[in-house]
Amino acid sequence: MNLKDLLSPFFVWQRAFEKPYTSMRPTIDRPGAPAYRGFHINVAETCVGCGSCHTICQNHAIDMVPVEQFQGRPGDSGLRPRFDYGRCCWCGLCVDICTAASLRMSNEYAWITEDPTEFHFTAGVDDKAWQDNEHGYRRAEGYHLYPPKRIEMDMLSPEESVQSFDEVARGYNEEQAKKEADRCVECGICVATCPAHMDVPDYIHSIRDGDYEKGLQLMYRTNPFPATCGRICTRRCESVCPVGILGEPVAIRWLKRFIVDQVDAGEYTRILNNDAVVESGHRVAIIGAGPGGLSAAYYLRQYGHAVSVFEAQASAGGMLRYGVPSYRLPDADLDKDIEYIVSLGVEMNYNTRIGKDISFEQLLQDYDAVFLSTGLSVPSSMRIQGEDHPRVLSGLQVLADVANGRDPGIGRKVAVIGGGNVAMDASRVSRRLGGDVTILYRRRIADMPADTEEIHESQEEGCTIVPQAIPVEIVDAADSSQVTIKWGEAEMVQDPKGGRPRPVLQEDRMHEESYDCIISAIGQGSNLDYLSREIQDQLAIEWGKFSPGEYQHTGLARVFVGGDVANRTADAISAIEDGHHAARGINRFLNPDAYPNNNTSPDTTRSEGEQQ
Amino acid sequence: MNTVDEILDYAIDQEQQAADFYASLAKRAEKAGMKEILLEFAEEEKRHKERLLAVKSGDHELTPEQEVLDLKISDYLVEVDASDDISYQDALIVAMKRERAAYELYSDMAEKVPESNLRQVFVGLAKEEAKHKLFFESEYDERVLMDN
Amino acid sequence: MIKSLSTEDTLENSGLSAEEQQLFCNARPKAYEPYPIKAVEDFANWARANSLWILAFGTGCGAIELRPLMTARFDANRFGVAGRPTPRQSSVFVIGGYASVKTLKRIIRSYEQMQGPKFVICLGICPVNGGMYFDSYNTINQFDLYLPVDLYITGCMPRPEVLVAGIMELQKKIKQGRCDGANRYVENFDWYKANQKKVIKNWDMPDYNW
Amino acid sequence: MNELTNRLKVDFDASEITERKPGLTTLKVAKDKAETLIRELRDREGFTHLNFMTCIDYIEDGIFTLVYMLHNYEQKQTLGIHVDIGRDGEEMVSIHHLWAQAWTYQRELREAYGIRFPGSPRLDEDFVLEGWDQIPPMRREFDTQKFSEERFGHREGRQSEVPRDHMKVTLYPNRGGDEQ
Amino acid sequence: MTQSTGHSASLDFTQPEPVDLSSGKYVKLWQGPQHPGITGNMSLELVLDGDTIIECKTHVGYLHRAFEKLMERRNYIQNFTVVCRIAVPEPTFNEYLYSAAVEELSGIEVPERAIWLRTMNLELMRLASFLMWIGGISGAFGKYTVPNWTLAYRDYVLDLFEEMTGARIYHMYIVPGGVRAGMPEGFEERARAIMDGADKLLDQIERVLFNNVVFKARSKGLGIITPDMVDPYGIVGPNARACGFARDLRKDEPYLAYDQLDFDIVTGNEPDAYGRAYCRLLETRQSINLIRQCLERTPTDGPFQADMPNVLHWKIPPGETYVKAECTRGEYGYYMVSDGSEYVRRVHVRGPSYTHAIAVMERLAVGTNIADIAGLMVSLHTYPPEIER
Repeated sequence: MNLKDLLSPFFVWQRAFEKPYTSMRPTIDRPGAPAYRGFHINVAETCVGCGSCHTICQNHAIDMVPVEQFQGRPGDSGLRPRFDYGRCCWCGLCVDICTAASLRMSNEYAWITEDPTEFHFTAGVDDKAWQDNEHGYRRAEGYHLYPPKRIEMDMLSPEESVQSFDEVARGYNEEQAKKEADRCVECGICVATCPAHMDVPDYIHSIRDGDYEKGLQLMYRTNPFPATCGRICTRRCESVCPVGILGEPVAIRWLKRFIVDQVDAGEYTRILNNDAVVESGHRVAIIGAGPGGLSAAYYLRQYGHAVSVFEAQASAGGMLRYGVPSYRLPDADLDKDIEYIVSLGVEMNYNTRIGKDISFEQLLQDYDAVFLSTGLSVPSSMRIQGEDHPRVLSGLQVLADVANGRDPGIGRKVAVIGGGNVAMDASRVSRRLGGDVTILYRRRIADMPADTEEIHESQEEGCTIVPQAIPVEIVDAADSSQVTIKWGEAEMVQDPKGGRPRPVLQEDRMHEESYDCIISAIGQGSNLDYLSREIQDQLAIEWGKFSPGEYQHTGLARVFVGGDVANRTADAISAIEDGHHAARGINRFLNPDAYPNNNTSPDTTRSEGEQQ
Repeated sequence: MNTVDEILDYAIDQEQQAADFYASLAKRAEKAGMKEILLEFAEEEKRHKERLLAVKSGDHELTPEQEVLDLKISDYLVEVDASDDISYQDALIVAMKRERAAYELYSDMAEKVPESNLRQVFVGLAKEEAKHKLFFESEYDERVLMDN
Repeated sequence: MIKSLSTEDTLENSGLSAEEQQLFCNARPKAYEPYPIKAVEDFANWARANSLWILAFGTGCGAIELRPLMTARFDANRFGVAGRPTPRQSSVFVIGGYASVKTLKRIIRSYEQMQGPKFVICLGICPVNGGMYFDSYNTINQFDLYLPVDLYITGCMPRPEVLVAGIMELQKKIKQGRCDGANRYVENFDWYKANQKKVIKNWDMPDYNW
Repeated sequence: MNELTNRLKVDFDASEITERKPGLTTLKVAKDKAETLIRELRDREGFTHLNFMTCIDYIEDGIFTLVYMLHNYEQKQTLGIHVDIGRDGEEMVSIHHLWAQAWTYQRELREAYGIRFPGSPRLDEDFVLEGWDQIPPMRREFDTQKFSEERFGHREGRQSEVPRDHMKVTLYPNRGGDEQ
Repeated sequence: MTQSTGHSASLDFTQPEPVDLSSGKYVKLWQGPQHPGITGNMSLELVLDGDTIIECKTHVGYLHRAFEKLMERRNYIQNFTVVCRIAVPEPTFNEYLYSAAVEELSGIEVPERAIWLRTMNLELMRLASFLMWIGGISGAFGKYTVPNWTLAYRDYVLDLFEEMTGARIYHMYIVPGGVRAGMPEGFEERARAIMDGADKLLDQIERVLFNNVVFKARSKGLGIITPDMVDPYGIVGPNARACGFARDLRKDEPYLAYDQLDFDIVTGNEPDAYGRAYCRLLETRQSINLIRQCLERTPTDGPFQADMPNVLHWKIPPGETYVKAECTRGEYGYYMVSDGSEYVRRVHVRGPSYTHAIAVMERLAVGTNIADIAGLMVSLHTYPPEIER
């Protein structure tokens, strides 16, 4: 012991002259740090209720509860997270996973109460003092708990692709598919949005498990055209995929295709095991062998009803075969779907036109129920001067010619009018036939109803898109093998009543150009001439389309309708769902005992509201 | 037509004629669903008539100064016949063309009459017809040119 | 659900040997009777509120924020808060988050040894609804089933600042004469005991400790 | 390290020798050779540090894999020794005489898995649990959540919906793949 | 100076025969869990002869939350929030080791910036923990001034954590794949200022506490760990370094960025409570120095997270690994076995207190005066939750 040691405690006094540590008003002076993980804030408007926060919460602190004002919004489950502050540990994983970036945290941290049942609140819905707090934790830039970018699909280069009708998208390999499947957060919002309500998260899950047979089974529950839809579906599912809010949506379509590509057609019978069907003895006629008709045929066979399909063309597939070019949907893949459906014992009557080869009344007499899905087969007319010029072709005709192996005779310099998928298809087909393609579209490129991918790919393949070009007149060209189109530039004008801006022709900016041919692809209409006037009246037709009841039934008992001719969306997946749902309706109608609350009778037409 | 009332009576009569035209067309319509649509057009014309009647009785005023959007869709479409198997597209074209003709008529009249009061009435009526034209053109733009 | 106090006056202290039974008070707990004159009771409450002595028993991770609370930066002493090593001198029991079954047994004994009026503050989420350990086989999920609670402070962990706020809240509550946790324990004694014995399987201690 | 593992392969029938990463190797030996092997590693090979001792429950194979993690400070090598024993009441040779903390581990394993180590001191004393009346909790067949719910309960007022099911019920009750 | 003693065969670990209490000569005393002289929530069962301890048994389990069981029920990302609760004073080590184990098993490469941020976090954590410990040892020997300083100062370090990670205690910052955010703006200056203050504080503490005659008198010669005990008892960290073993995982098997940092292993030659305390004081200074180096060298841009799979259904290939790091108490390790599923098969958390608080404590306590038991316990720097988990 020395003197220093004895004195050392007295150095404590030094501290008396230092700045004190003590915080004078701790509750007021010390807010949480700017990035503090305090109480939760949810921007309920932005939130889509995907429930990823609920899934990731290891404390089961988050409930998903229905909130009135968010019910039925597209791409929104109508649920919002409700927090239990008797569970939450403020880890912020919910914020990190939030697909819509609607969830974050404030830097508030004080909540004191006597009642332990108080600690629940629905963030962003219940009024909480911290809802507008600007500080607090939010996910840092560049920090992700799932890959935001999708796995690139191998594509033929544009230079290669225009050389042939080979399929452009080459499909995922196993590793790519598993990686892409991994991005799914399994919220199931896509299931509600898909017209056919396919079990998307489940079959994506089966890819992760490598169990493609199960994936196929899952897909056939709601869609007997997986190979087709895996290629050309309009994939509304992807447009609502929450992963796509901040990144790119999961490539649901390519994953569907991947599953089908893994399974050999010869295995279908074993995997899908449809042998166990018990024949019901009922007979159903289906008019039109497109996706709607064949989908109905598939599910009617599942119920055990005998099915006869009547098709005017020489083979099945409808618009899928004659309207979709083979570089998007190779015939072999379409046949894979169709042949399996037909193999279930569906009687196919090709080259049979109703009203000509057999009358509709005859069908009604011979069968217990009839399903109509005759699609939209008549090209719309532009109704401009000179439209009947011989060098003006319809897009549908060009596509059908190519599908049938005929030369549509388009020449070299081609103008395509329209901005839908048919226009894109016609343009890209023309490119493959050696044409030099200009697409004239009356609105902006962003307004084009065609798939953005289609637009992009057609541009890549060398098609020139001239937007805001309104065709005004078609006249003879100087060269008799050509045709001249007069078109004018359009200004987009906001309609005071709202809606999308409308193009207005600018007469002072007119153009004139000659082409070898003009392909008009501005839409299609239905042809219902095979139905007599009386029957048409009973079927309730509006705007050239049917408006069926809840179970696709019409005002005429035993007649069900579906497909493009009966819905607004006019795409394959809607037609497939129409067929599936009509099959349900027909089954209910044919088995009234099993469904006491039957609502497939004509009385209930439209009473349940139009289908979405 | 020298007084406002006379002009209005003429216009009202025109609207009634249009309504009758669609109603008779509806009777003959063959295509599925067209009957309802044409009756709907007739109703629309009746609404136009009601409006003009309201103007005449002073419950409503014409708005000659109002700017009405001209989509110019009907300008370049071919004339179609109001045949029995008229399609929806053609029915709209017929309607647009009729409204266009009426618009042009009133506009011409407005230029010809010297009296500014009457001129204002004609301009107001022309604007009214322009609105009707816009209604059908919007409908055409929306439904027929949906994919375009 | 809550059974009223049974009429029996004494406890059996079942499970203890006769020899050990003699070591413990066998009487049931008594409820606190406020002073008949309101002004006196108010004065007493004022005094109680300003000398909250916390039992030094870090039952869980919440203890980590109690230390900063007691030391220079947050200096709880100025609010009349002090830490005491023994339950006999303490009036506030701070439950620091989760309570394992083994600790719960000690918490109950410590609580019963505390002299009234006594108050319980639960820190964090775990005593409310299990918190992080809602599925653990060794931690209880709702503390108020076993002992009466006067105040809950949520957070994981609650910061010292909010502990200060909690103590102020408790003071307010005491001054209003609303802190009746200890009396609730007495009134529903059998219910609490039944709950305690449901989870504490080796009940080798007296039913009531003081 | 290769030299050593090769020797262990010959002398102790060590199998499944795997280099998990540089400096960490695991191997498996039979139960009756484990104690000798560990003692030899400690006394002759410089593996003087017992990092820990634990158990993995392979309920599907009906075995417990005991893991002894030994460390050699000189060579900076860690050796994990796996020993498989049956799940049902099988005993294991105690190593409490080799390291002072080994009996604590064995006491823990007895309590958490029900493995007995004859001769290990204070083996049957409670370690972390008290008054435990269920099967040893770390065994995989013990469902801790179910137990917690039954014994401790949860506060009421919680109810959650699954987005997908909620949307089906509210938006398309008669459609989708369920009705077949 | 790596000094391997080999294993002394002469050391006897057999448990002593229980003392016969019925003689009336001895008294049994329970210390804890409700006792101010106990670190954390644990208890000692002491048998006393007068005021000398002749038998000591450690009882743990008061904080048992069954982490290893719970982790088998949660997926890989969910576990990351759970692990930090295993050790309240040093949650970051759990976060780091858990993440490192997951990354090793799944083959994820952590970006450079995240490595530096992690290193800095671990050192800040060591600093905070040491500050609290110094307060603890001072309090255990009856000197209550120093805890007031160190705990308040530790709070400044916690402020740094709060700013950087968003939380004071459970940071949940080091996540499998990287870290959750970069350094906030102006963090470096604030951190440097706090480091400078800490240096000054440590000088004062050294003068006031380590020169203090009472502290010296009570801690010197208390709880001597002889070198031949080190390996048989599994003693690690400052407890081993205080008796001359130059073992430090940061140097011996460098992880993160430690191989790029400039520091020397602290060793002492007084294997008693005082020596251990002094060793830790030096290590606190070392941590401050390392934090300064980290502040200088941590990249300010670039990614701080590796490319991650979707964590909601993250499967990790089968395998096992053992990762360890040097926490304030020594070797802290995570042993992880995955079986290819979304859930971990087994995690074993190895905390240094496992042996320090039980085997070592029970041996060192014998013969110690009851008044020094708190000091002895703190000097071993035991922390119960990492024993029972």
